[in-house]
Amino acid sequence: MSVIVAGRSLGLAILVIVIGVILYYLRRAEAGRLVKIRRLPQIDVIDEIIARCVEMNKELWFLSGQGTMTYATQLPGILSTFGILAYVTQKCAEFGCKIHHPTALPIAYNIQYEIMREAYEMAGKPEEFDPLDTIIYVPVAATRPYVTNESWRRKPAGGILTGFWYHYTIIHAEALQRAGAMTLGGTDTVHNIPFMVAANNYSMIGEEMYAMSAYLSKDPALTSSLAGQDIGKYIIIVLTIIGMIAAAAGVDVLKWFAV
Amino acid sequence: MAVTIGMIVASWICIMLYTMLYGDNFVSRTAEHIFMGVIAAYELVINLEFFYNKGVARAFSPGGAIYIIPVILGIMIYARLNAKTRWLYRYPMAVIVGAVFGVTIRTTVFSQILDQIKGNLPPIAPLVGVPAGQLINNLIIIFGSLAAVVFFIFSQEFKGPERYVHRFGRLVLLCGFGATYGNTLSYRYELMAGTFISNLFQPPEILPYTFGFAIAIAIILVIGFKTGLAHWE
Amino acid sequence: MTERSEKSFAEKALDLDHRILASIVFIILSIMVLVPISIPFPVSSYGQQYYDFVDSIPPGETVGFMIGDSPATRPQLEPSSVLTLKMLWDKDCKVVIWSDWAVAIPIVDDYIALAEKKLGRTMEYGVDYVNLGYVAGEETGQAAFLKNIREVVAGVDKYGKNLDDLPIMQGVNSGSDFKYGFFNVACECTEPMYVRQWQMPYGTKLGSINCAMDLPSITLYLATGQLAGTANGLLGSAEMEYLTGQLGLAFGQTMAVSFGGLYFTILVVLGNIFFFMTRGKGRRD
Amino acid sequence: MTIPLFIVSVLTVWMTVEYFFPFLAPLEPASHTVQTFATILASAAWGLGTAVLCIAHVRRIYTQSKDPFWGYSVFFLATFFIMFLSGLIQGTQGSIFLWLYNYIQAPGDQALYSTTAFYVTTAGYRVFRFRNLDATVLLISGMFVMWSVLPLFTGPFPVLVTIAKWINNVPSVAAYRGFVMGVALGIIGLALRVILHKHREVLA
Repeated sequence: MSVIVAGRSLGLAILVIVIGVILYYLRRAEAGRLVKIRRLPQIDVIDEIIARCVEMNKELWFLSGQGTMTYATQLPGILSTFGILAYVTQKCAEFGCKIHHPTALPIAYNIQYEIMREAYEMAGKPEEFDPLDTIIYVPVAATRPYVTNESWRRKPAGGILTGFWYHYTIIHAEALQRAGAMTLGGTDTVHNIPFMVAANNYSMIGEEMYAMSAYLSKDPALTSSLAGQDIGKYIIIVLTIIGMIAAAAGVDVLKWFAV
Repeated sequence: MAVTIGMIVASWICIMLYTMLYGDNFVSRTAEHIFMGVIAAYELVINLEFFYNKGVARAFSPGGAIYIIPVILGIMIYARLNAKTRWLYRYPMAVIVGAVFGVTIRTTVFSQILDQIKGNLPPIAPLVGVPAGQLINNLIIIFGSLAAVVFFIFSQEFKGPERYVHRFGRLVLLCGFGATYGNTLSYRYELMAGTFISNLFQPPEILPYTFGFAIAIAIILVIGFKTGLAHWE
Repeated sequence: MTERSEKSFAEKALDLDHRILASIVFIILSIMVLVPISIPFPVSSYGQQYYDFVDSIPPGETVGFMIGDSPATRPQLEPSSVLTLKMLWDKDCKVVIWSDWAVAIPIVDDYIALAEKKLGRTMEYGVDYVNLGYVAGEETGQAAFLKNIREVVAGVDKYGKNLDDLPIMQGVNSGSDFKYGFFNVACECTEPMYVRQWQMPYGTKLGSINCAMDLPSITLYLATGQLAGTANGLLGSAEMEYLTGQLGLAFGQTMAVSFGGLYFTILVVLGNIFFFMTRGKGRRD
Repeated sequence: MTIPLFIVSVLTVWMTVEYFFPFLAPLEPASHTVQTFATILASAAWGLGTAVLCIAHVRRIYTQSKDPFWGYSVFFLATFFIMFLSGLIQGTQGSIFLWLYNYIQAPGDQALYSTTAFYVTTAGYRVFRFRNLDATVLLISGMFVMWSVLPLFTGPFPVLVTIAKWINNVPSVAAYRGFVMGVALGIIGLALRVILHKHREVLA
């Protein structure tokens, strides 16, 4: 009996390498040397949207999508909104821009509430946090009418849509666009990415949203896991190129995967 | 008889929901809340039935004593509704989350990483001994997928020539998402045509009721808007 | 946008009320549904591949069939699912059915009844097919189910019958006992989940019945052979109807959808023309 | 908090590792039992979201002044309890339960989701612009693929099927292959962060 099940060694190796690298970066980050994450151009977009709201003296809307936190597949998207929400709220508080966040996430509501309250405290303006308006919980059945009506009435100048999105993407993005808002949209649900790209002024595709969250929150765990995943991506690239060359030279590369 | 009434009700629910397209109004909101109430209860009942049959009933049958554990944990989930007992909710969630990540990552690394690398290699994407057209396609697949991977590398600045790889990656991704976009568009129209076929216009004997109700709703809405009892947007 | 007393034609056109646009969709689709016409069209490679896959299953095989349909997607997925069941039963294949989604449960019974109607005979429960009902828990649930069916469903089917009493379930207890499998997923994007929990560990050949919008996210699995075929939404259903010679529900819908698509194309073109006309005059921000 | 996080870590590591090492096979029945537990728990967890939703609606009715739309919550709760009680009393094969499913839930589901077709249409006129190269690539490839699945276009122009087949089988496979590999690595990273207790909000 072999030690590792046949055909599964390479997978185990990739898992071990990626996890090892993440752990290494994490240890380094905890010692104070944070991995550098590329500054995404969309960060300037967030600042631009906030500046636009301040200039026009209108609100910024933050929409965090749908989903439940009890599903693992929906977790990454929902978790990545937290870092972005914290940054956006703090910036808004600093520049004196009003932010409005109707959330449809039942379990995440408490977390998002705390994040926004803390962000206002960090900006030194806890009194501006309005527990009845800065963030409100809108039950699923009421989300669509709420967003379409209220955005038309309150005419926000900016909108940021992140998280896990279903078919509401197009309805909400269009509602904000029609209200005259400049929007940044990002999601990791594949069939709604195109609508985010087509209907919003600026967009984040899939993992860009996670990276944004990591960059903005400066969280050591998030940044080091991103860096570790990048090593995984380099492994993929190198494996593919080596495999291509070897196969062209007549080697049976499929044998490598059967170890 | 119950079936015919049902079909009429079904077409009416559709019409009430469709009024949302002509401005938000009390009719569509009522229908939406009725629908949400039914679907929430439906999913709850089905899941509770599963919980009862596979958990509770089994726990009290001979040899199933061990299933008392998920039953107790399952009830503990509802401790979250009270702030004081919220900590109890973490134990069942820990089992759910732990099991999900456990069963996911062990096979993800094969089906979503290694098998995809295999897809970039012969015999699936050969580069030697194939016609020129296929060679170009395979090269696009291989280098396109690698460029898409490069696009999602975040710990590296793209300043030099590699920024063209990055840009190419984004274009490949957008071309791929364009395919999703096109398919999703047709899917949306498919949903509508399906609704029309199965609810509004079939069978023909309900058509008078459907159109009659549509006209009635239109009149109600117009009166509502004219008298100021309701308003567009 | 600045307020102006006089607006150019393009600006006026762009301000067109959305209710008019929506009404036109409604009218076009209603007419096309009420007065269907049909045009011959080429069968796509996916439709042919799926048909060949179902056709290649040897007679008498035990096949797993996950039905996770929803009422919304039912009109497009029903024809391919029912025709697949019919093709399987034509060959005396045994079908083990379950659902991963709560809303699919009443639909499963309808599918079986429709397939029996198309077939012209009643299939025997417990011999030709079995319905194991709803399996909760998404990915964990499916992984556990495919590893040990009896433990997850408590040894009974949907109606409370003991699985060991049913001939079809003799010797069937895990994903590896199905050489061929099908899953019908209603746009929940769970195809990769079945690839990694069913195809990858047990080597089952899988056919996917999915909505059109999921096609691009599964073509890569088709390319690597992780999926053996896909019935792609309404078009897949229409192609199945065409290939099996059982024209019906799907064929009528495709033309209505076509005119919806034509209208959409015209709108996008017009919208962009007007947009660039206004932008050329520098009137928009 | 520490004990539940510890449970998560142990379960994740255990289920991952047992897949690779044959000598852990004796533990497999136990791990499968835990997975079965998780399946049963997932069905119980479904009720939590529903409970939160119902509480939110009850609260809306209770604090009428703050929300002008509280009246609709009455409809929500009324139909919720009718459906819930019919399911409890008659079972899931009961006539009232199935009637409500067939003639309220199913058409509602279909109508509600199909309204997106209208929204997409109006968005096509008002928001889908060839703003920049990115949007142009997306819209053009999208248009070709859409035409290719509609017989009205493919009947007269069979070449569309060929073009769309190329888009679906070449650039789209490349894009999704890159995307999927990245996402898979992301899941591994997320699982590791959860194992290391860096994502306490998972259990919050």
